[in-house]
Amino acid sequence: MTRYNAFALLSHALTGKKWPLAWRSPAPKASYDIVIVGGGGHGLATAHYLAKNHGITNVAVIEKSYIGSGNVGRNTTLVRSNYQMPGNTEFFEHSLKLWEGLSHDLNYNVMLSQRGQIVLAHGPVQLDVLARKGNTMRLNGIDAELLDRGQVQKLIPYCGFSPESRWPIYGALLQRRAGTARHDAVAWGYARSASEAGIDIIENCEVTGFVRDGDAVIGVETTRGRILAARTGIAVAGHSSQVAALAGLKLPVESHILQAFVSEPIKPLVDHVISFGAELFYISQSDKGGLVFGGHIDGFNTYTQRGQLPKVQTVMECLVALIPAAARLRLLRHWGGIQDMTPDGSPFICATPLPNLYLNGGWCYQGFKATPASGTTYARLLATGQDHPLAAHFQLDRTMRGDGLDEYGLGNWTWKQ
Amino acid sequence: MKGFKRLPSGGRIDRAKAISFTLDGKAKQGFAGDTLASALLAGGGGVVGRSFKYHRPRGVMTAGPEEPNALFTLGSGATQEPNIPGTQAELLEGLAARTQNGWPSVGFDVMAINQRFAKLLTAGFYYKTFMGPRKRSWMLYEPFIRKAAGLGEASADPDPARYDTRRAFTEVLVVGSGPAGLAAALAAARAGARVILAEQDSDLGGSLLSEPVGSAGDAWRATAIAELAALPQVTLMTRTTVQGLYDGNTLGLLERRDHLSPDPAKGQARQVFTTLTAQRIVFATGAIERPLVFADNDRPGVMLASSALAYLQRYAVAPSGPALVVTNNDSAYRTAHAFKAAGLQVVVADTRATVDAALTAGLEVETAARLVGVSGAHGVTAARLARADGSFLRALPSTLVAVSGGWSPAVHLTSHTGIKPRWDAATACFLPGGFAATHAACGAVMGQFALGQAIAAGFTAGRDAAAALGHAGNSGALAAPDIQSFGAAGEPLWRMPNPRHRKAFLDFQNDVSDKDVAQAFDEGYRSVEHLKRYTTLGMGTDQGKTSNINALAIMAGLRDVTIPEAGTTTFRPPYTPTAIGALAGRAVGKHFRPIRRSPLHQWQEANGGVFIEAGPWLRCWYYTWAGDSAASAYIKEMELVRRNVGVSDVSYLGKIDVQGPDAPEFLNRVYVNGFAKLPVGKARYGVMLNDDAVALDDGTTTRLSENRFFMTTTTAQAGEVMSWLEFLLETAWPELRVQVTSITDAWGGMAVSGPNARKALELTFPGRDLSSAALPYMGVLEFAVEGVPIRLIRLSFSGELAYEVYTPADYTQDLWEHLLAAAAPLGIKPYGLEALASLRIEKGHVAGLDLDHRNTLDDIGLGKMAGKEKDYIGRAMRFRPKLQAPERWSLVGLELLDAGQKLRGGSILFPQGAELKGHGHGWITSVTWSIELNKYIALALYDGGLKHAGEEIVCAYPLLNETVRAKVVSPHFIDQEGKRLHV
Amino acid sequence: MLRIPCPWCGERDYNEFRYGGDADKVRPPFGKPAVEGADLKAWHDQVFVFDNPKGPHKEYWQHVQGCRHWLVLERNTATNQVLQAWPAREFALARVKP
Amino acid sequence: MFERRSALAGALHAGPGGPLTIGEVRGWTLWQVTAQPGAEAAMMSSLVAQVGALPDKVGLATQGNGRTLMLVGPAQYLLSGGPVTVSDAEGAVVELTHARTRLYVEGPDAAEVLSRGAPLDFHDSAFPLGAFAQTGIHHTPVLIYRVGAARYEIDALRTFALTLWHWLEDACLPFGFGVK
Ligand SMILES: Cc1cc2nc3c(=O)[nH]c(=O)nc-3n(C[C@H](O)[C@H](O)[C@H](O)COP(=O)(O)OP(=O)(O)OC[C@H]3O[C@@H](n4cnc5c(N)ncnc54)[C@H](O)[C@@H]3O)c2cc1C
Ligand SMILES: NC(=O)c1ccc[n+]([C@@H]2O[C@H](COP(=O)([O-])OP(=O)(O)OC[C@H]3O[C@@H](n4cnc5c(N)ncnc54)[C@H](O)[C@@H]3O)[C@@H](O)[C@H]2O)c1
Ligand SMILES: Cc1cc2nc3c(=O)[nH]c(=O)nc-3n(C[C@H](O)[C@H](O)[C@H](O)COP(=O)(O)O)c2cc1C
Ligand SMILES: [Zn+2]
Repeated sequence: MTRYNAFALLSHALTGKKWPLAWRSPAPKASYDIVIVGGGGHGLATAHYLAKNHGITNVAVIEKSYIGSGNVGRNTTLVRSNYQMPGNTEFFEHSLKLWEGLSHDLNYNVMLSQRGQIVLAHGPVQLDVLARKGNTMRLNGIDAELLDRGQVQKLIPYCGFSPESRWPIYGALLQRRAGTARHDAVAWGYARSASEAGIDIIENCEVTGFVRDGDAVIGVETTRGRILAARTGIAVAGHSSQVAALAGLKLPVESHILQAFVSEPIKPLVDHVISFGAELFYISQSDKGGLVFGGHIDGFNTYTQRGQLPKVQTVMECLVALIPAAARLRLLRHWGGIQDMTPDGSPFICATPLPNLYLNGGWCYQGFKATPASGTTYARLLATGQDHPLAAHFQLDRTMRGDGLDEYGLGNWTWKQ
Repeated sequence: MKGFKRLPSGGRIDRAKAISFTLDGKAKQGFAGDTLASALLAGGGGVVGRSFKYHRPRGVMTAGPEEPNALFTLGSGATQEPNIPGTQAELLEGLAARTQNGWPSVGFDVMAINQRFAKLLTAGFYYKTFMGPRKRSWMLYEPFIRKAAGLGEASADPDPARYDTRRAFTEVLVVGSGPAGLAAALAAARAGARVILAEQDSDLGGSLLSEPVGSAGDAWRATAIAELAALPQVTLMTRTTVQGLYDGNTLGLLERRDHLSPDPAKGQARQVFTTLTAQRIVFATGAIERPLVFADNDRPGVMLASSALAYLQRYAVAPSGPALVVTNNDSAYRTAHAFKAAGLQVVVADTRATVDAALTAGLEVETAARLVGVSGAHGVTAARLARADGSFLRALPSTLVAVSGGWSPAVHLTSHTGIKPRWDAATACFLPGGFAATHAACGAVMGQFALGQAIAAGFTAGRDAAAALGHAGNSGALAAPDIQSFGAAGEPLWRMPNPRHRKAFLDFQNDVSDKDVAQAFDEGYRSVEHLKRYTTLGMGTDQGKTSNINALAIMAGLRDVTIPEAGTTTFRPPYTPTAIGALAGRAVGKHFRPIRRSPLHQWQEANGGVFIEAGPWLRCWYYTWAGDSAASAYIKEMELVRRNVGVSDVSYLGKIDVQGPDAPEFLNRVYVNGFAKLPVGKARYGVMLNDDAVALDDGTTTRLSENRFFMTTTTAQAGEVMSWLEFLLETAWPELRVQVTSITDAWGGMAVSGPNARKALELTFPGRDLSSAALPYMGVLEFAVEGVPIRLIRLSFSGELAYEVYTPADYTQDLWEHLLAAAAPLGIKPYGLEALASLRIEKGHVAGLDLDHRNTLDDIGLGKMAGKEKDYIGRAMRFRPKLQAPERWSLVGLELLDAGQKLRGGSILFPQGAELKGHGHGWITSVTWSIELNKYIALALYDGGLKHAGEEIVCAYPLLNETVRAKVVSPHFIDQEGKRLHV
Repeated sequence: MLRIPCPWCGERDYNEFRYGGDADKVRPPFGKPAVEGADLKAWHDQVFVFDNPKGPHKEYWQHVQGCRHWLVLERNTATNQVLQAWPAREFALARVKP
Repeated sequence: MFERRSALAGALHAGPGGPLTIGEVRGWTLWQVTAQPGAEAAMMSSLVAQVGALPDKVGLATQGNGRTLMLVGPAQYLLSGGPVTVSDAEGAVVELTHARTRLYVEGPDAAEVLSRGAPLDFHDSAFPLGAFAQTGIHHTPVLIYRVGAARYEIDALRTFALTLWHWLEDACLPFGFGVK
C-alpha cells in the first residue's frame, strides 16, 4: 500500500504521480467467511480489526449506499469516555485509548483532537451528578477534573456568565482527553486499511433478506445477488430494526432523527467541546472553522433524514444561551441522521437468537466515540463466537434480566433517552 | 487600470442620496440602492478577497446570494459580522466593511505563498500527513490548520441586536418575484386567495430588474407590483429569503431589516424569522447561472454574464474597457445586446458552431470558440480564444469576461423534503424532481427560460393554486411585455481546453479545481457525496450554488456515466446562511425559558428570600434572616424547625384533583400500596412505579370525599405524573370513571413544621380544635375562613409534628402573612428549600437523586409497601432477577466518622480495606449536616444495603483527592419510632 | 413541521404535543397472574421491544399545550406523512370490543 | 383578612405608550366540567337544564344564563360566570378560578403580537370574533379568546403568569404599548 506521509505527499507533488484507490470496489464474491451488513463506522472498523486482530480477511462489508453515508458521516464527532455505569466506563475508555492510536494504526489522519470536553452544571445537584461520574472515571484510571464557576469562566469566558442568564453556570466536569475526530476520515481510513488487507467493500449493494438453513443464517440476499457467509454481522445503526426484521427479529430499538448543525466557517472561537447542562446541547468547532452543534432527538419515530423546524430553533436558543455572541453568526446547513435508540440508552454487541447471526446496534448518541471499541469487540465476537469481556454487558436479554444500562437515568422510553 | 466604472446615468440607484462607507478603513462613496459589491465595482472593482486555501486574488463574480468570492466582515466589536457577500449587503450609511483572508491586505497577501505549494495542498492532503512523529502530534499541527482555515473572524461579545420570530399562515405562498412569481401572485390574488409573495432581494422583479429603467419590461414589472400592492389579501415581503421547506407545507422565512437601522432599545428587530404554513406553494425561484471552467477562471474581472447585466442595468456599473461575453447558450446575448445598447464595446464568443441570427444581429460574435486563458493577476486585461481543435483564434483586450455556462434552476427548496431533482436533457438542467400535491413551480426553476413562457406558467400556477382552495374569482389574463426574449437554449459544454494545466476552479470559495476532482476520482472518492466530502466542494458559505453542477459533470465524465447517474448531493436548509440569533428570536437571556413562580414568590422576594433554579421554578432556597449563604442559613432554619416551628412554601408540589366513582380503584392501580380502602378524611403516602418497575414518583394522596381525592406529587415529576395518569385513563383503562385535573396552579401550600406547629396553627385559626383527636396524624380538615377554603393535612416531610395548609392561590400570600403574624409570639419564621431538603435527609425521606430513574421500590427501601395481593403498575417487571439480587444496591444512611471532614454528594463508596478502584459499591446521593447528630450524614445507595449496617466504609472523592470514613446506618437518623409525628 | 390533527382542537404544530410511543402494542391485561412472573415476558416486550416500522405507524400523542387529551396518530415514518387520527379513548375502546 | 391577590401584583407598570394596550382582567371565575365515561348524555342534559344550550364545536364560545361556555374536549367544558352542579356519577367539576391569570392585549397589532408566540392562524377567516383556542406561548399552555375585533384575552397558568406578562411586554415593545 502507498503509505501516506509528508514524503509521499511531496513526491507525488513533484512527480505528478497519481494516488492509488483508497479502497477497491470489487464485485461481490459468492461467499465469504464473514459478511458485515452496513458500511458505517462500526461495520468498517469491524472489518479492519477482523483482519488486524484475527487475521480473517475473507470478509465483505455490504453497504447499501456509499460508505459513510450513515451516521458516521453526519455526526457531531464528539469522542469521550466520561461514563459511570459498570460496563460502559471500561468500554468507552478502551475506545478512547484506541482512538489515541488510530491515525497511526490506519495510516490515515483521523484528526483526533483531544481539546477537552467541558460538561456544564447549572446548580449544586447537577454538580453532584457530575461528581459521581468524575469520581468513577478517576477510580477507573480515566482523567476527569471538577471545575468551579471561576475555573470554567477562565476556560470559556465567552459563554453566558452574565447575571441575565436563565440558568447560571455553576461548575463543570472536564475531561481533557475528550475531543473530536474527523468523521469521514474514520470511515475512509478503516475502509482503506480493510481493503488493503484483502477485505471486500461493496458499495451500492443493499441487503434485502437473509439466506436461511432452518434457524441458522447462512448468508444474505442483496440487490447485487446472493452472498453466502459462515457468519453474518449486522451493523446498520438506524436501520437495525429494518434489517433484523428481514430475519424475523424484533429489537429493543426505535429509530429517531437527531439533527446536527454547522455554522459558516470562522476563525477559532470555541477551543473545547462544550456541553450545556440546562438542556441537551453540545458544541465544538471543526478544523474547517464551522461551529458544529446539536441537541436532543426530535422525539418521535422516523426514518426521514430531515428534522423539524421547531427543534432547529430550540437548538439555536440553547446556542445563544450558552454563547451569546453566536447570535450574529450564521447557520450554514442543518441535516439529520437516523439513530438507533434503545430504551436504556445503551447498545447491543451480541449474538442473536438465530445461529450465525450477530447484532451490533442500538448506539443512540454515542456510536461515533464507540467506533474503535465496537469494531474490536464485534470483530472478536464474529471471529470466535465469543463475547468480548468489554462488551459482555451489551446483550439483548439484559432488560429481561433487569440488568439495563441506563447511563443517564432517563427511563424506559427511547424518545427520552 | 480600474476594471469597472460607474456610468453617468441610468440604473436603479438614487444618485441624489450619496452613501459613505469604509473598506478596510478607507472612506468610500456609493448611492442608495447600491450593494457593497456594486459600490466597490463602481469604484473600480479589482481584488476584494483572497481565496480560502491558495490565497488567490478574487473579485466580485456575481450579483446575488451565490457569490463565492466577495465576502466581507461588516461592523466591528459586538456587531462584527463575518463572511457577508458584498452582493447581499445593501449599502447603508456608515457601513464599515473589511476584506478577509488577506494579510497585510488582500492586494498584497503574504499567504499567497501557498500558491507555490499548491501541488502539496491538493484535495484531502491533511488526511495523508500531520500524523507523526508521536500519537498526539496532530495536536501540534491542529492549531495552525485551524488558524489558517475559517473565513472571517467572529466577535466574542454578546450580540446587542434584537431578533424576533413569528408564526404565520397563508393560503398561497409564492417564492420569488421574478416575472414568473409576479404572474403567479397576481393570478392567485385576483382569484381571491390570501397570498404572500416572498422575495430575498430588496426589490421586487427578479430578472426584470435587469431591464432598463423605463423600458417596456420595467413598466410591466411596475404595473404588476402596483396591482399586487393594492390588493388587501396580498402581503409583499421583500428582503425575505425563504430558507427552507419542511414537513407539513411549512417554511422558514428570514426577513432582514438592517436598512431600517433597528433600535434594540425600542424593541426593533434586526431580523425576523417567520415559520409559515402555506396551503399552497408556488416556487418561482429562478435559476443561478453557471460559470465556465477554464484556465484562471477565478481572476477578478471574470463575472457571470447575467450578473454583468445586473450591474449595468441596476447599478449603472460597467467595465471600463472592452467586454468579452463567453457563452454556451442563448441567455448571455441579453447581456451582450444590453452592453451594445449602452454603448459599450463587446465581443461574444460562443462555443456553438451555429447560433440563431436573431440573437447575433448587430453583435460581433465568434462561433465555435473556446476561452483558453485570461491575463492579469489582479484584474483581467485580456482573454485568449481558441478554436474547438485547440488552435489559436484570437486574443482580445478585455476588462470584463462575462461567462455563461448555462443555468442551474434553484431547486433547493423543492429538494429540502427529500425529493431529488431530476435531470432534464432538453434544457441540460436539474429541475425539481417532483412535488407534493400542494406545490407547483414555474419560470426558470422549471427550465422555462423564455420570458413569455415563464409568465404564462406562473399565471397558470397561481390560478390553479387559488382554484384548488376554492377561490372562484376571475384571474383575467396577463400579457407578457413586448420585449426581445432570450431563452437559454445551448449546448452542455462547460469545460474549456486547458493545455497549460493552469488552475481552473469549480468551487471558488473552497479552492476546488478540476484537478482536485480528477484526484478524487483517482483515489476512489467517486460518488458525488464522497467527492464533496473529500474535496470540500460545495461546502462553503455559498453551498456550491455556482460549482456543484460543473463538478459533478466532470466527475460523471471521468466515471463515464451520465450526469443524472452521477446525481446531485443533498440539498439542505438554509438556502442562504441564516443568523442564529434570528432563529432563536427573543428566547434569549432571561427569556430563554419561562420562569415558574409560587404564589408566595413576591412575598419571598420582598422578605429576604433567595432563589435557586429548580427546573422551570425559581424556588426559595433560604432566607437571609438565617444567614447570607445557603451553607450557613440552612442550619439555622433547620434548628428553627426541630426546636420550635417554621413555615415553608410547598406550593411547588404537583397537585392533582382525582374524581369519579372509580377513583379509589384507579389510585389502587397506580400506587404500589393500597388506596381502595383509604377512609374519607385520611391521607396516605404512596409510591408509583413505571411499567419497568423503576420508581416514578412519591407523594401523599388525601381522600376528601367518597369520590374525590387530592393527590400531591414531587415538584420535578408533576408534569410526568399528570400525563401518565391521563395516559392510563385514555389508553389503558378507558372504562374507568375517573377524571384527573392539574390543580397545581389553583392551590398554594405551606408546611408548618416543628414541635410548636400545632400551637402556631391554633393561633392562626383560633377556636379550631386541632387536637390529635380532631386531626390525627395523616388526617385532613377542610374548613373555610371568611369564606376562603382551607385544607389542613397533618403530615410531615421534616419528621416533626407538621401540617400542610392549602388555600386557593390568590389567597395564599394573605394566609401566609396571617400565619406569620398570628404565630409570631412563638418565634415562627420561614425556611427554604435547602433546610427542607436537609430535614428530610435526617428523617430518611427519599427525594431528588435518591429517586433517579434507575432505582426501584426495593432500592429505596420501600419494597414492603407494595401490596401482596393486588396488582399495580410495575409489578410484573419488579421481579426481574437482577433487580431482586441480594447484592443489588439499596438505600442506607451514612454517618461521617472523620471529624473535621465532610461527606460529599457523588462520592463513591468502598468497603473498608478494599482497593479504591473501579465502580465501588455504591454512591452518596444526598448529604447534610445533621443538627441532631452534630455531624455530616448522608443518604446513599450501597450494594447489599442495610445488610452492612454498622460497617465502616470509605467514601472516595478522587476529584478532590479526598477519602473519608463513614458508618453504614439506618437512613432514618432521627425519631425512628415516629413519636414526634404523633404528638 | 409535522402538523397533527387533534380530534378536538384541529390541526396543530407537533410541538404542542408530547409523544407517547407505539400505539399498536396492546398492554398486557391488568391483574396479578396466578403465578408471579407468568406475565413478565409479555410486560417486558410491551415496554422494551418495538416493531419500529418504516411505513405506517400508529403512535400516541398528547395535546399538552391544548386540550390535554391523548390521541392515536397514524403516520408514515418513511415520509412523516400524516394518515389518520383517533381520540385515544375511542381507539382503546374499539380495541377492547371485538 | 383575605383579599384576592393577582399573580401580577406589583408588576403592571405603565408601558412606553403606543397603539397597543395590555393588562390583566380580574374578577372572573372558572370551572371545568367533564363527563365521566358513559355518562356524557346524562351530564349534558343536566347542564342544559342549568345553563341552556351547549356549544357543539370546540373553538367557539357560547353564552347562556350569565355564563360563558367553551367546549374543550369530549363532553368537557370550561365555564365561567358561575358553577354548576353535576352528580359524581355524571361528571367532575373542578374550580380553576385561582389556577389561571387572565391577560389581554388590544389594539391594531394585537394578532401580530400573539403570532410572535402562539402557533395559530389569527386571520379573520380562521379566528373570528368569539373564537378561542388552547395553545402554547413561550412553552406554557394558554387559552386565547378573541373577545373583540382587536382584543384578545389570554388565560395563563397562574404560576407562569408573570413570565408570560414579561413575555407580552417584550413582544409588544416594537409596536408601542400602554398598560391598563
Ligand atoms: C446527528 C448525529 C450526531 C451524533 N453525534 C455523535 C457524537 O457526537 N458522538 C458520538 O459518539 N456519536 C454520535 N452520534 C451517533 C453515531 O454517529 C452513531 O451511533 C454511529 O455512527 C453508528 O454506527 P455506524 O457508524 O456504524 O452507523 P452508520 O454510519 O449509520 O452505518 C450504518 C450503515 O448501514 C447501512 N445500511 C443500512 N441498511 C442497510 C442494508 N439493508 N444493507 C446494506 N447496508 C445497509 C447504511 O447505509 C449505513 O451506511 C451522532 C449521530 C447523529 C445522527
Ligand atoms: N428579456 C428577456 O429575455 C428576459 C427578461 C426577464 C426575464 N427573463 C427570463 O425569464 C425567466 C423567468 O424568471 P423567473 O421569474 O423564473 O426567475 P427570476 O430569476 O426572474 O426570479 C426569481 C426570483 O426568486 C428570488 N428567489 C430565489 N430563491 C429565493 C428564496 N429562497 N427566497 C426568496 N426569494 C428567492 C430571486 O431573488 C429572484 O428575484 C428567467 O429565465 C429570466 O432570465 C428574460
Ligand atoms: C462534523 C461535520 C462538519 C460539517 N461541516 C460542514 C461544512 O463546513 N460545510 C457544509 O456544507 N457541510 C458540513 N457538514 C454537513 C455535510 O455537508 C452533510 O450535510 C452531512 O454530512 C449530512 O449529509 P447529507 O446532508 O448529505 O445528508 C458537516 C458535517 C459534519 C458531520
Ligand atoms: Zn387538542
